[in-house]
Amino acid sequence: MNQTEEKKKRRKGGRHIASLNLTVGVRYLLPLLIFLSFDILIQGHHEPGGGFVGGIVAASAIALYALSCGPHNARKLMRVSPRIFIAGGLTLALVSGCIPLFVGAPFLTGIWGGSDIPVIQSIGTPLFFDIGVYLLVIGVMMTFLLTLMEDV
Amino acid sequence: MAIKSMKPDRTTPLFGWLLSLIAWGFFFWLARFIRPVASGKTFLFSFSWAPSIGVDLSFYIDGLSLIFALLISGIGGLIFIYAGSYLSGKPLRGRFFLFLIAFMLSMLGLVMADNLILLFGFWELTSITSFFLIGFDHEKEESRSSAMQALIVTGAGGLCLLAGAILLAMVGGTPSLSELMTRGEMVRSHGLYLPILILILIGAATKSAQFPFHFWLPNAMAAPTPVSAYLHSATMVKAGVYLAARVNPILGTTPQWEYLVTGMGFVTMIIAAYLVLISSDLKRILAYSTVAALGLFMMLIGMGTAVALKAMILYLMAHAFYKAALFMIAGIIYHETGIRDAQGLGGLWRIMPITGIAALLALLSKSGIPPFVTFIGKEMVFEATLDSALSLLLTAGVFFVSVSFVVAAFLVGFGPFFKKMPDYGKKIHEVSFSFWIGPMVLSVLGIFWGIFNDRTGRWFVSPAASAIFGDEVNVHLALWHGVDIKLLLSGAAILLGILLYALWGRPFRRMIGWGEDRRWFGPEWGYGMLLDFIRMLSRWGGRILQNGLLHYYILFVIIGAIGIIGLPLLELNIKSLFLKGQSGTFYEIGLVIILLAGILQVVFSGSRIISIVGLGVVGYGMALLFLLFSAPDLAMTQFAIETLSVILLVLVILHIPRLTHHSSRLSRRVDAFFALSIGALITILVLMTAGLPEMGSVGSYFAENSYIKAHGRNVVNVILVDFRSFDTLGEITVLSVAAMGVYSLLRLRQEEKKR
Amino acid sequence: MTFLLAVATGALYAGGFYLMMRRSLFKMIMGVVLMGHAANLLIFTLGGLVRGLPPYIAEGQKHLGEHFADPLPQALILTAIVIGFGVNAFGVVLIRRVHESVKTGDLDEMIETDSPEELLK
Amino acid sequence: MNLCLLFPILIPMTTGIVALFFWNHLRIQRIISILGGAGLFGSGIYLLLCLLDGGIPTVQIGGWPAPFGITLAADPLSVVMVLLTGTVGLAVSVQSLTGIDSRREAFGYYPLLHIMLMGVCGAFLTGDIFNLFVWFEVMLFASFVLLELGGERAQLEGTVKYLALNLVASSLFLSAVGLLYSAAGTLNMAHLAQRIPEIDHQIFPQAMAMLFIVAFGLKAAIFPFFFWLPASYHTPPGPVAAIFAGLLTKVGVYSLIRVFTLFFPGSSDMLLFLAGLTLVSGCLIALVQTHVRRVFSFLLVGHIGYMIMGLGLFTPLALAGAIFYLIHDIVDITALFLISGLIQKIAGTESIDRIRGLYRSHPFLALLFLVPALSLSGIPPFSGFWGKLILIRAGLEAKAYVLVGAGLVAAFLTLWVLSALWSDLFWRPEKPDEAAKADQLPQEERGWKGFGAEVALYGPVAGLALITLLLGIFAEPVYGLCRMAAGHLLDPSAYIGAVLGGNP
Repeated sequence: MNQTEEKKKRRKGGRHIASLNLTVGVRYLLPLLIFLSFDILIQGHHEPGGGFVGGIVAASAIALYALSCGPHNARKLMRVSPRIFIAGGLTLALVSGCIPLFVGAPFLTGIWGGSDIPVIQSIGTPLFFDIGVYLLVIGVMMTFLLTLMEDV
Repeated sequence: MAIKSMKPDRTTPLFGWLLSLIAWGFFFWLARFIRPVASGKTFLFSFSWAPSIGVDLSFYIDGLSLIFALLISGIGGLIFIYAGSYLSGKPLRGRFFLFLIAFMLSMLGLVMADNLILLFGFWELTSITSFFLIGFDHEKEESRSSAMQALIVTGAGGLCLLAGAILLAMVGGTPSLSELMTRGEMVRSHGLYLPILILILIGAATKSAQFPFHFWLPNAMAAPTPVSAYLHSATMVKAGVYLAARVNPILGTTPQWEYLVTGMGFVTMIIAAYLVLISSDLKRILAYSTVAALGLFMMLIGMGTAVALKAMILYLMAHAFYKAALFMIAGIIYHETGIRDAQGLGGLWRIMPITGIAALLALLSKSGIPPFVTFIGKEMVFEATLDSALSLLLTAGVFFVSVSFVVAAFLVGFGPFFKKMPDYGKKIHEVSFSFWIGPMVLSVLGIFWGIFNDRTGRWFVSPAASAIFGDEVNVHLALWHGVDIKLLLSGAAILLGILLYALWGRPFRRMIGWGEDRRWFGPEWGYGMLLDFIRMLSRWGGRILQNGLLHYYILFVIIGAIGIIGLPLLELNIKSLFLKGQSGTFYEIGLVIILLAGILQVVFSGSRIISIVGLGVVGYGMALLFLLFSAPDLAMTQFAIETLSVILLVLVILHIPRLTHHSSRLSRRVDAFFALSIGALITILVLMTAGLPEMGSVGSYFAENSYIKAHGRNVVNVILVDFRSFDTLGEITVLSVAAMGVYSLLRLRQEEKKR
Repeated sequence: MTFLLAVATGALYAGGFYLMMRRSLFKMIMGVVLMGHAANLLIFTLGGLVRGLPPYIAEGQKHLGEHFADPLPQALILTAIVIGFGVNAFGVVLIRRVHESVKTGDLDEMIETDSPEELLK
Repeated sequence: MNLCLLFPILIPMTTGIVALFFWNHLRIQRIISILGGAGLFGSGIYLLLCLLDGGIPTVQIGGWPAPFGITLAADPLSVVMVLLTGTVGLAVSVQSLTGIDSRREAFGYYPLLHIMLMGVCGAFLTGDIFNLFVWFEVMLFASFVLLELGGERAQLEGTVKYLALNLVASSLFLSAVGLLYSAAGTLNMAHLAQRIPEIDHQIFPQAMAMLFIVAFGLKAAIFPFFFWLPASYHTPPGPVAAIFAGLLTKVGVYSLIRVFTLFFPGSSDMLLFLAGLTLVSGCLIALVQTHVRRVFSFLLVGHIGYMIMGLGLFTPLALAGAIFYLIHDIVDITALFLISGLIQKIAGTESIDRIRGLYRSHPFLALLFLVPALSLSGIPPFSGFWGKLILIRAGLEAKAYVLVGAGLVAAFLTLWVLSALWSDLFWRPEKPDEAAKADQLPQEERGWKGFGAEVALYGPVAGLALITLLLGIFAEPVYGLCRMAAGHLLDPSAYIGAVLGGNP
């Protein structure tokens, strides 16, 4: 009886390390890491990085949060299920590939508009494609980690 | 229980009559060709099907195909009527009729096909339909195994025929039989003549139950009697004879042909005639006598003289009639009494006189008594054998066969009606009209033909024999030739047959019967052994190859890969591999050594944690290599992923207990040997490739255009999201699938636990 | 250096294959991971080893200089690494699941699906 | 710009993604799945029309000229394969409605199914060797998950073996791509076809050819590499196994054909040798199996040998025969595996010892079994007859008598195996108590009842059976298409020209 209750409890909270220091640290670290991941994503076109690595960094940030505050809270933080991230990422990539079809260019052709934008320099469909990858990687990694953490 | 209810069933007999109309339709359509064909005309109907594969729906009507087609449709009509009564009340009879019609159509197609491949197609269809017909009483083990046996034997022969037919069409330059008949000389002088001959003869021999393939036919008697009467006496088993006759103008007249075909026929005939004498089951007796007759036909075709061919056709027609009639009578007897053993029957004359009359007529026909057409046939057979080179041997053989035919005829047509009546334990009636009409018509026709022998000769025998002979054959049939040696032989055979019948009984059979219960030396035993051997091979192959052990699977794959890839490498000049290339710096070499050490650690560590650490070393080592050799993006990704992988491994795997069982030392050494071999093989491949001259890679295009056309300075990233973004699209799909996989692996189990 | 890396590639393959032939599920999955590395290293080695010239177009330039590391193999490896990660993650979870369901980590005991006993009948 | 090339990839992908969004709404997922299957089938027909209309359609993805970007191209072989993928995909997605239990449906069955179809179509259409690898992986991953989905013990065990051996294949394939890129400096298959003959080395091309035999041979399940297939294909539900059996090995065969016509043209003794062994070993081992779907699995392996035989002979007739057989095999094997799923549903088991009496209790099933079984045995007028006929004739013309012998032995064993199976499953009388059990099972398992459910269960099989009959009856036009495809393969200049579009 006791055991099952404990299991239930653990299930609700999932496996996590309940340390105050860590929790506080992560709270501050999280936005920083997310920002960093964005930077890696955007800079990726010109410097090392890109959607994939960016996604991993972001996922690590959320994973740290999950580790300290529990997977349940991590899910809350993400607001939507990781599955939606995956589907959304795929959709974004697909749509960015399909946009050129409407201007008569082949699938996945890069369409660029507006140059000399600060930081990213120029904006185009490959960027959206990369953002799709970024979102998908977050979704995939979080699916791995959260299901594993919630697995009793 | 095959017969579920014996309620009177009026619909099925009527159904039989209706279906027979299909057969009659064909019969009368074909009958219109009798006169033109007799006057030497041939007809070719051709419809395009798959001309570029060399298969057309082309049908050829000459004397030979016409006589077969008439027999098939004519007897088919009677069989439908008979089957309607025979099967009334039995379950699944609708499907039976369906298969019977399919069979008849295939058989008609077979004998009329002009295209060799088409002929083969119909040949296979007759095998398949006969499978279903033999296995009609499918709830009986015997029916199922007999159906399988017939299919396996004729199927194997059919495949030989296919190869032979394709070769023949290749050698002759056309798949059309009618055209091939004019190119016989060309085929016979070709180097592939003998293989073609043997392949086609195997096909014919299996279908026509020639020795050593004869055993399936008596076993096929498990089929309902209409099937035995139709397929196994009148039509299908004659397909092999038909084929041999059909290809006679193409393949015949050579010494090989004569030896093979005559020899095969002779041996078959003798063995089957002997087996007739020692059997007592009515249907088996008839089956063996059919085999003997088939052997006789083959022998006559092999002899190939005009008189032999005439005799063959005449006898074949007569045989179709009386044998079908006798089968039907045996079926009636079995249907009414439930007994098929000749020894347990008698006294039926008084109960079923009409059937008795039909039986008597068929008996006389089979025995070769004038004025039946069989008499003329037998005379001609003797004439042919007496003319041949081996006259004494062949004549003696035919004489023996004639005797056994007489015995068989009396066993089936006389004994059950005129011997003393045993106690059947139930009331037996004369059968209905649609039951006896078939055998009666066939028996009466036997006399009819004998009397109107002139027409028979002109209309049927002459055109058919001419078609086989490949030249005009004149036929003058007559019942009376004066007293000569042929007549004496015929008479002696009949008398001896009656004498043997009188002696026939248990003691007699015991005296001569050392074959029936000692089958172990016969071909059926060989067939069983062969099948068992193949099954054993199959089991053995399964045990060796598909043994369930992943270890062996991978080992086989490695050995296969080494054998396949290594073969061309045998010619490689090993020295050419060790050339040029920059040497590594100190830390690079150190890195490779660390990498190798990591591999060794993963491979040989007994502790799982240390293995995982070793794997980490390999992974981070790879990342460092990437970093050293100008691939920071790779290094970054590898680094991130390696970290995640190690975390995953630790999280997921550590609570799997360590395995304490190990493979044997020998097995480890063997594995190590092959693993190292394939490793070496790949090293050689890499070195070989590295030594190839530069060819200019498409990579430089990306270097040129990455910034100008794709607005990115990180060329690798630009390749990923632009130049080759299609790959990336696939890659992210893979990742999402992996996520779904992990999710379902872990969650679907939880559902299971809840239940 | 090419020679050494070719040997390392061969060693990764050999180690991977050897581990996949072990009885333990755990070792098998380690073998899978090694084999993934092997193919990557092979492509990398053959892509041409260039030191210190990553394929980035410097600020102000329009294309890469004379010498540079071929970016295409790197892109291929990147794709392969990611796919390989998917393999590893799935494989690791799979063997854990197999272990739970079959109650053993011994591959030699997992012959139910094509068991010789079934064939012996 | 050719949309017709993109639809076969984008339609299943979109279907998969939309189904992913509707994860918790099974009813919607089902509708989407059917629409996606029909769409894929339609796109296959559209592609065929495109091909017949104006030569080989190509797309340079991303607008980057070949050989730098990735090119999609559809020569007749690719078109035929995509069309068949659509056919099989539609059949399987319809049968999945009742053939897959709702637990599996709830864990992403439909997205996975369509993503797998996307991978298969991608593999058939791509003109880039690394891209082919990527599509292989898409297909492979989806198949891993589909195989394990449900988490039954046998499934998991099967997945382990399937995964291990297929990853070996992937790794070798990837290595082969690396070696080729290093030697020839390009990934575009048409470009490679031009450059490989220029490689100045006496052994390299042969060694590469052998490496591809191993890598693709593992996927195609030819002789010493087929172990994963019979170890795993009998574990998942019928529709899943059917689509695996129908399509996945054929992707391996397709790739072998592609590689051996483009890169290493000419007759290959090694392929002939392996083809002979595959034919005999597969069909032979099928003989003593005691599980319906394992019988089919081994037959599937054996019959791969016919296609490899055609490829190895490398005459116009042989290649056309191989393609004809490929078409036949996809339709036929899918039908047989779907039937095995039906038998499983009806009898609650696939153990041959325990199933009996279906001839009387399920006559329609018997008919449905009969058609593909006869076709596989090579009985006219079904499609298998023609494939076998052409290949045997090609073998005889090439004087490959031993191989023809192997082909005939395989045909004979197939006939034997299937007739024995028929005799056991359909003809043996049922035992009364078991009959009662067999009658109860389906009602319990099946959620959706009534006429619609029956149509969804039997309709796809009937459709495929009809196709195998029609392929045989209309052998002439089908063979014409095969000859056209073989012509393109034997003389790939049209393909190369279309892909490279005038570029170097």
